[in-house]
Amino acid sequence: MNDMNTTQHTSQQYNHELEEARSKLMTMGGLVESQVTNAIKALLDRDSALGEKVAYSDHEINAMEIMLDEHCAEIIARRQPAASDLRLLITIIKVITDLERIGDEAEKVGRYAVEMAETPTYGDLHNALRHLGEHVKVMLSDTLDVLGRLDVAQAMQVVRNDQQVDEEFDSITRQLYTRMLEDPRNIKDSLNVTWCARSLERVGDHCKNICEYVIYLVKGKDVRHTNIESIRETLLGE
Amino acid sequence: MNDMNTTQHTSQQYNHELEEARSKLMTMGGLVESQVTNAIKALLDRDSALGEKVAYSDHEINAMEIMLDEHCAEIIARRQPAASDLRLLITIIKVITDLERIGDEAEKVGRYAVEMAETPTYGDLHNALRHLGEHVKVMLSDTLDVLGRLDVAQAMQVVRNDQQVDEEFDSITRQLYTRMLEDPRNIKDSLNVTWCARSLERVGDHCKNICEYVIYLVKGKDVRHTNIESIRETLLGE
Amino acid sequence: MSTLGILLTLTVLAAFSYYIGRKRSLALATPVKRGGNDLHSLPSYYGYLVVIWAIIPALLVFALWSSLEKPLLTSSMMSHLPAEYQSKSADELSLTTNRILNMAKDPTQLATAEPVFKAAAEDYQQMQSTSQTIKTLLVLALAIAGVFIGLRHVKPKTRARNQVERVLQFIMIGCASIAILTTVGIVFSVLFESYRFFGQVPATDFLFGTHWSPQTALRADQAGSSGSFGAIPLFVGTLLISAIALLIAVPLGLMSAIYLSEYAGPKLRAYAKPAMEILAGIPTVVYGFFAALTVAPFIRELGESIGLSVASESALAAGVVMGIMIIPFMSSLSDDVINAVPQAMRDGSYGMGATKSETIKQVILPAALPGIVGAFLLAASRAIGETMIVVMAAGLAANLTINPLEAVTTVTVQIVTLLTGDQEFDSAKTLAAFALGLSLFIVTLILNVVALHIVRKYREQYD
Amino acid sequence: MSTTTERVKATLGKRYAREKRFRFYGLASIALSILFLVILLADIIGKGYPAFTSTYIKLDVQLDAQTLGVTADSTPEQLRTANYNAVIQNSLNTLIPGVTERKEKKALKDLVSGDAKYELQRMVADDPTLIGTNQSVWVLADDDIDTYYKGNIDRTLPESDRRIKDFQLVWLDKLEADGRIESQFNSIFFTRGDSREPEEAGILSALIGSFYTLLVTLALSFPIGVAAALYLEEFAPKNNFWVDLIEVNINNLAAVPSIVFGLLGLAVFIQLFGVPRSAPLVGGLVLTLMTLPTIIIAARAALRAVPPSIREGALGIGASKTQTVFQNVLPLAMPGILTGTIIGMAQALGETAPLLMIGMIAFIMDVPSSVTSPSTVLPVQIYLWSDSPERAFVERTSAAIMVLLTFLVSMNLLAVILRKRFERRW
Amino acid sequence: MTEATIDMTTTALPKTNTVTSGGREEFAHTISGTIGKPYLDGKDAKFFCRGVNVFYAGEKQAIFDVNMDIGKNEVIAMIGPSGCGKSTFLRCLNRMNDTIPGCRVTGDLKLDGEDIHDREQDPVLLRARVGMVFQKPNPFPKSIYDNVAYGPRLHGLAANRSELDEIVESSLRKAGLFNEVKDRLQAPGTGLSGGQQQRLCIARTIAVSPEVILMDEPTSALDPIATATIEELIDELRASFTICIVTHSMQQAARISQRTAYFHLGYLVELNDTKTVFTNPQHQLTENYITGRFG
Amino acid sequence: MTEATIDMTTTALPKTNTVTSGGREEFAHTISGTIGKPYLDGKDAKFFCRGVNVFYAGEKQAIFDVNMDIGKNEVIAMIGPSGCGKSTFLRCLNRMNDTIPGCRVTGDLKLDGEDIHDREQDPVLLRARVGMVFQKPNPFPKSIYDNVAYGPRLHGLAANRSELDEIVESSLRKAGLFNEVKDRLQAPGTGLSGGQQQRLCIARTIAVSPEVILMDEPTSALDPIATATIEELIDELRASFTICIVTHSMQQAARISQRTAYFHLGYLVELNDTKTVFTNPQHQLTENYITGRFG
Repeated sequence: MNDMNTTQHTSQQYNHELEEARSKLMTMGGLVESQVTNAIKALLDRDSALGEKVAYSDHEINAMEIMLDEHCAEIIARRQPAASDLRLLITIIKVITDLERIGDEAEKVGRYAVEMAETPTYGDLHNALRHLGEHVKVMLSDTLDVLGRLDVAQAMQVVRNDQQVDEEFDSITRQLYTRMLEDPRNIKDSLNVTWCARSLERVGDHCKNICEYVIYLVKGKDVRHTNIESIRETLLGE
Repeated sequence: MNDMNTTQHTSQQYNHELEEARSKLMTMGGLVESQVTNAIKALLDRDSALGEKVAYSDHEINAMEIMLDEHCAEIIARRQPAASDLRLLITIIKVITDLERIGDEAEKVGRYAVEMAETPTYGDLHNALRHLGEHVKVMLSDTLDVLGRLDVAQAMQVVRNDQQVDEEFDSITRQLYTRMLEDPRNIKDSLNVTWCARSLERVGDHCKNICEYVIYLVKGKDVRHTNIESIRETLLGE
Repeated sequence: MSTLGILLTLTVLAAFSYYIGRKRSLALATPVKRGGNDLHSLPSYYGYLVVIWAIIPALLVFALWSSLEKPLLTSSMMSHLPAEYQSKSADELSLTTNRILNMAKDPTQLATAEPVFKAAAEDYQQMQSTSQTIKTLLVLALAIAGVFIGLRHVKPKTRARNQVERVLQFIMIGCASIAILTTVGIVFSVLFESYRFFGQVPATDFLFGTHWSPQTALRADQAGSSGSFGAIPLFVGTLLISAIALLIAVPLGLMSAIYLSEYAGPKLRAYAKPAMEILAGIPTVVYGFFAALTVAPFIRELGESIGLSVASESALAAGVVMGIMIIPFMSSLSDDVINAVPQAMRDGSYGMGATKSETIKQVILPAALPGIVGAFLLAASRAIGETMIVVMAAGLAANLTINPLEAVTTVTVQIVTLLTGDQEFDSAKTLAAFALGLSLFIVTLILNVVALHIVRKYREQYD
Repeated sequence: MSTTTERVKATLGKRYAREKRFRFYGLASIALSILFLVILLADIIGKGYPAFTSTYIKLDVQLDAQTLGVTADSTPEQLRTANYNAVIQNSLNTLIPGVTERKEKKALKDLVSGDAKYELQRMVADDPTLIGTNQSVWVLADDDIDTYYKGNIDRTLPESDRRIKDFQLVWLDKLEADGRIESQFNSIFFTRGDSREPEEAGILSALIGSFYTLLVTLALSFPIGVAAALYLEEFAPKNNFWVDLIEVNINNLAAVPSIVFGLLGLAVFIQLFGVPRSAPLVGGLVLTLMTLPTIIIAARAALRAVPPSIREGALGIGASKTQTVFQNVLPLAMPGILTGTIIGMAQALGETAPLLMIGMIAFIMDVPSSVTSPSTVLPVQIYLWSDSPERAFVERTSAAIMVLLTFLVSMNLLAVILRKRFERRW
Repeated sequence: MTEATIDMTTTALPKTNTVTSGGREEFAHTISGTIGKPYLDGKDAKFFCRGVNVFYAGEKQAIFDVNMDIGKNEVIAMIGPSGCGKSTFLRCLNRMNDTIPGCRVTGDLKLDGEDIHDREQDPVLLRARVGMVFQKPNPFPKSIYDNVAYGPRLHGLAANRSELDEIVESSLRKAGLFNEVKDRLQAPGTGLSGGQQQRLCIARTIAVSPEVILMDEPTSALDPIATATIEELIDELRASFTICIVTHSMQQAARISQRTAYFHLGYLVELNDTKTVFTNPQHQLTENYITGRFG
Repeated sequence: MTEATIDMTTTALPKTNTVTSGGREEFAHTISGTIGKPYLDGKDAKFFCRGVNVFYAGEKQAIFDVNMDIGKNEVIAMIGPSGCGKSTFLRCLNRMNDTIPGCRVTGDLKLDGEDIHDREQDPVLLRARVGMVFQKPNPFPKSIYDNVAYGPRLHGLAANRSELDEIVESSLRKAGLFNEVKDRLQAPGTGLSGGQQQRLCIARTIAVSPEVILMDEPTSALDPIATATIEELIDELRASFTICIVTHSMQQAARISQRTAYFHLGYLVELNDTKTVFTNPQHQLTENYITGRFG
């Protein structure tokens, strides 16, 4: 976290306010990460208690989102930030939306985990889900790293990873489809698993978004909705 | 659109810039609305051409998002807005993210529409889908109204409507589940329909988010993650 | 034509040349868009340009001619006098010259004059009228030629404004230089005569002698040999009177200034300030009268009533009145200086809870100190150079004393005494006045330069 | 908090006492200064106001042709030289009969001023037909009589200590009883030149002399002063040796004792250039040099008070330096310059010492006719009179001072009004 | 409050914005009492102002019925257009208005419960307790040391030289100037840069240990860098002093204050948490001023 | 550019931020040439400045090797800390530096291809083409009408009274002042409010139909409301004039200019689109200044 101390303003108060915004962001990120981890754990371990805990913890993240939003708005109103400070605040405003949505997805997964706690087995799906979950967890943790260190190279890596998550998700849906066809009794479970996978995939999407914002923050260039190659070109080919 | 002319700054240029941001926002909203409408139409009419068009038009919305983001950042950097102006800009920054995601959902629906164009019939689902689609379309159009007129009462209405959309979505999933159980051959279609319904439901969620932002803009109070009753209380019970 | 006539004609010519110069420029101009034209300068500048051509050379010649006319004509006239007159001493020669010149001016004298002088005077009259005619013709011709030359310069491309402005600037430089000329004049006149004085009386005697009695030099045929010109008593007398004056003026003036600028309400200020100004505007001769006829007798009587013997022209009387005279001077200088201290500084001090007198004593006065010192020095210079009060109220006898109740004399008194009445320009007595003038000038010069330097440095600090 | 408050409170009493004392010193200084002014003015006015009246004696004169030795047909030259003295003598003899002693006879004749015969002369010259008639004429009394009637000779003093002897007092009492003595406005004071006789002395020639002198001074010093100030303040290069020299010179000249200027005038104007002595021209030249620094300094201050933003504004529009200065700066500075000029002129009007040096100290009876005719000026006149022992001259000196002060005060008032009227705060 | 709230609701909504277009005077009638949080619970109030009116010579009223509390250890900023009376009000708080002839103050103005404008109240004592820093840095023409020592000497706050040294050093330290000037305490204070001069003036004020420091546009004569330093200093001083600052720049008010008072035509229109004033002002006049809608 | 870019990349990344903490002087060595877009294609350049150096008396150099183009109809703002040379550079553009004794300008400075500092170039003519508005409103103490008519009269721009009337009216209109003063054109210009005075000065400048208007901190003496009006006016004037403005307030630069030049210690560090300067400055020094990191 100390890595994030970029502020050398004449105004210590300003430094402090920006620092606070960033540290709150990291706290929120940590909270979101633990929610996601717990949700995945609950899902894979069929731990309905954990799932319930996840589902009931979402409000903390929501509260943090509102608080951070207000904090950023206040800084903008009081400090008239420009250049990198402004980009930082706008990025935070954007990032927290995504973090909150990741929290929402975790909550959903948590709910499904409760619902599916009774399901005896997912068969192959368990592995696939675990794989996807691991992947998403790594991605999320990388994303938080990116946020903490504002590391553009890593951010690009995360953006790239999102494609893999998408592919894994596709493969899971195909497996699920097959599974449903095999035995209609599986349909309900499979649907639930699908939703979970979908949520995890969306977590990956959000991570990608966050990394794109970080690239904007550091580079001052908006790289959203651009493919990875042109991003690299943009950043290196100047 | 003329309703939105709230700016009476000494600086005409500032007025103009804010006005431009708002009008671009409305343009983007209009674009998103037509994408959603077209996507639903393509889905219901099995119009693969239209579906494809929707899928390929998403980049316009993406481009607008980036442009608006930059525009707002520029205004903040150059004008140091405060109070309602600042809330407006932050709201726009938030809203466009949601609009863009609505666009994404429309794109997805468009893709599914192409895929499902060959499906002979959805049976009852057609109605249910149409119903959901109508509902979402109305909700979106109301949301754009809310954006245009900054009408808090209507915004609360939209927030309330989101619950209905959620319920409808639940009912559709139940129907689909039944349908899949009935005939495993329907599974693929049903899954697709599920995804579409899911997307539409998410459009509703985004609309709700947008309306919450508008309430924040007008009232200066953040009402996210609060239930509708407490919102009403907050706004009226002062 | 008389001098006045020439000047009037030139004025008329100037008006005329302005008119045609301006007109001509407009005639030559080519209009361009928006009411403008291709003239380099505004038309009036072309008018002024022609005026300059017409007037300046003519005026220069006129001035030169007029200043040289008299000496040249006189020497020419004198050279025509018979040799016997020319061989006389310089003094007598100049006397003769004056007589002849007076005759030339006054027909009644001319009628009764001796033939030799009459001839000379008539000769002079003749030459003078010829000279006048030539001068008139030359000046007018030059002026008219100037008009034509000026008109030839009227072209759209001529930088009329720049040229006119350059001429103006030269005129202004000339005017400013008069200050230097004045100083040079003072220094030269005083130095030159003093040099002659020190040729007769050694400088050391003058500067360190303690006995002053220039009257002895009046005795005929003894030019400058035996008079005593020891100026020390004068210097001491001057210092004594000045010291008394400053002792009165400085505290009163300074405190008045402080009270007026810091304490007095607008009402008191509205009355007290003009009163002070009146005190400052009263001519020194009035103070002298007051000192001689009112204060001196009063002091003497006062002294007598308490058993002191006071001279009727005591240093005290002159000093006191001079002090009164300097009060407003000191007070207005101090007032300026105190007002130059920024209000912000007062606010700062009040804002910390200082009382008014604390603010004045600890902030304003220290801040204004250099200015006040400068004011003091200027007041001293003024006291030393003051003439009329001491001429009228102080004595003539050069006593070497520092008793304020006795009569002393001052440098200025002696200058006036030596230079009024009958004078001979070569006598040591007359020249001594210039030597005294020189010392006075040097002392006041030093005081002034130092004071002005201090004041200027002080002003710069708050500008 | 409490420590500060208490410690401050502890010092307050002493501090306020000091404050009061200080304030008192200031007020006392002002009071004293003003007291001096009041005493001075009261003294002058007290001494001077009687001079505005003169004592007149009414004589019944017989303008008989025989005594006068002229007739109504005589030439003006003859009328001028007629024996008016005898007429007056006769008339006095009639009034106070029985004066035989030589000394008393002379005293009787001296009851009236020497001006009396000129009074008759003027009457007759105006109207020759008066010859042969009896006229009742108010003639000027002698200055001693005048002084007596103004109460400045104490009857109670021993006879030897006063200028009017007992027998004269008897005459005067008689004349007064006859209503033949009266105090009238002293118009002579304003219409005549200097005179050895106090009762005939006036200030007109000095006034006119002052007027010419000031005229010369103004005509020279104003344009030169303004031009010099403009150059120094607006055009002169900064940090230039010559300009600095000029500046030092001007500031120094302002403080050089005036008498030194007199020396300059004497040595340079009179001896070197041969300008006529005692003339307003040379006086004006000397005073010009004296007032120039005052005017230049005032003009520079006025110019400096015009904010630089005005110059920048004009320059920024494309006015040349000269245009800027003459069109924008000078008009704004003009009230200040005029104020300075008036004050300079007032100084010049009151200046005495340098004029003594250039011989304007002469005894001038005639009103000067031009700037080159010999003349004196008012302050010098005051100086001259103040040296005269007669009580009547003291009176007249004070009166002349009052006239001079009136002029000075009006000029200063004009300056003040000008300053107030056009004062501009930037 | 209800009235004000309604006003806010209607005008903040764009629909009714035809109303807002008329310029600021249109809202003048809506100034009835101060919106926001003008009062503290009372226990923490340093200054207690009720119904304060200020008149200048000729009965021109400059301040109308101002009510506010000023808390301990807070920075309260006063903003508003030129001539709104913010400076006049500030100068009431330590009776600097006394130095303006013809200026009259009415109403209840209390410092720690003592009436400020009471006859018994000594302005010298008051000003020792309520220090003031001015627009233009105005160090005395003395050494840096003597500048700071001026107040303590004046009020006899130091018993001996070493105590005085201590006061001077600690004041300079608090003003963040000690390190910059410690080697030249005997150099004249006027030789410092503008920003340093202003900090010297603050040090000078602190040296008397006042309870409150009033600042009248303390940075308007300084460049942005010096301004930032002073703002930073103000933030640090808040720990020990109550600070009231009048500023031209609303951004500055936003940056440094906890509460912001908006004055308009002599009225205190709104006094609220700075955050609220700048993100969500309660009165339309405040909103207009903050957002640059001046009519 | 390459070097600069590398610099930006490394310093903008927080990882390397130990480098940024040292204060601004540390970057002075990185000023080598101007970053951003100092040059226009040339066709639209009104001013063409290459290698401009300014020395004050005593060879103190105030401006070092400044290169920039100033385009037609653009508002270019110059910002930077006090003493950075921005005003000095501005005053080169119409040779107002001539009025400072000992000031010497070298390098290539062209207005429409004509050398500004050429001996042949008449500064009077130049200043008619390049008008200037100053920090303190400085209307002449004449009537409003005469203030505006001053320039046209000076340069003989009006053939007769009605033409002059027309110029005066249109200038006042352009300066947005006509409606406020049309009933009192003969009233003295000094009687207007500060903001009106400054607009009068602008009208006066416009009346000569200059091609360029230089403004030296035109609002630093005005309150926020008057400032906003002037800023609005500047924006309108852009249609007809090239405007170079020096400003103390970077926010103002941000609001009104198309391009912004950042000066530092006499160097032109960065000249870029205003948007870029304020959202994504290219040089670390600019970034530090813009974001309030002054070292």
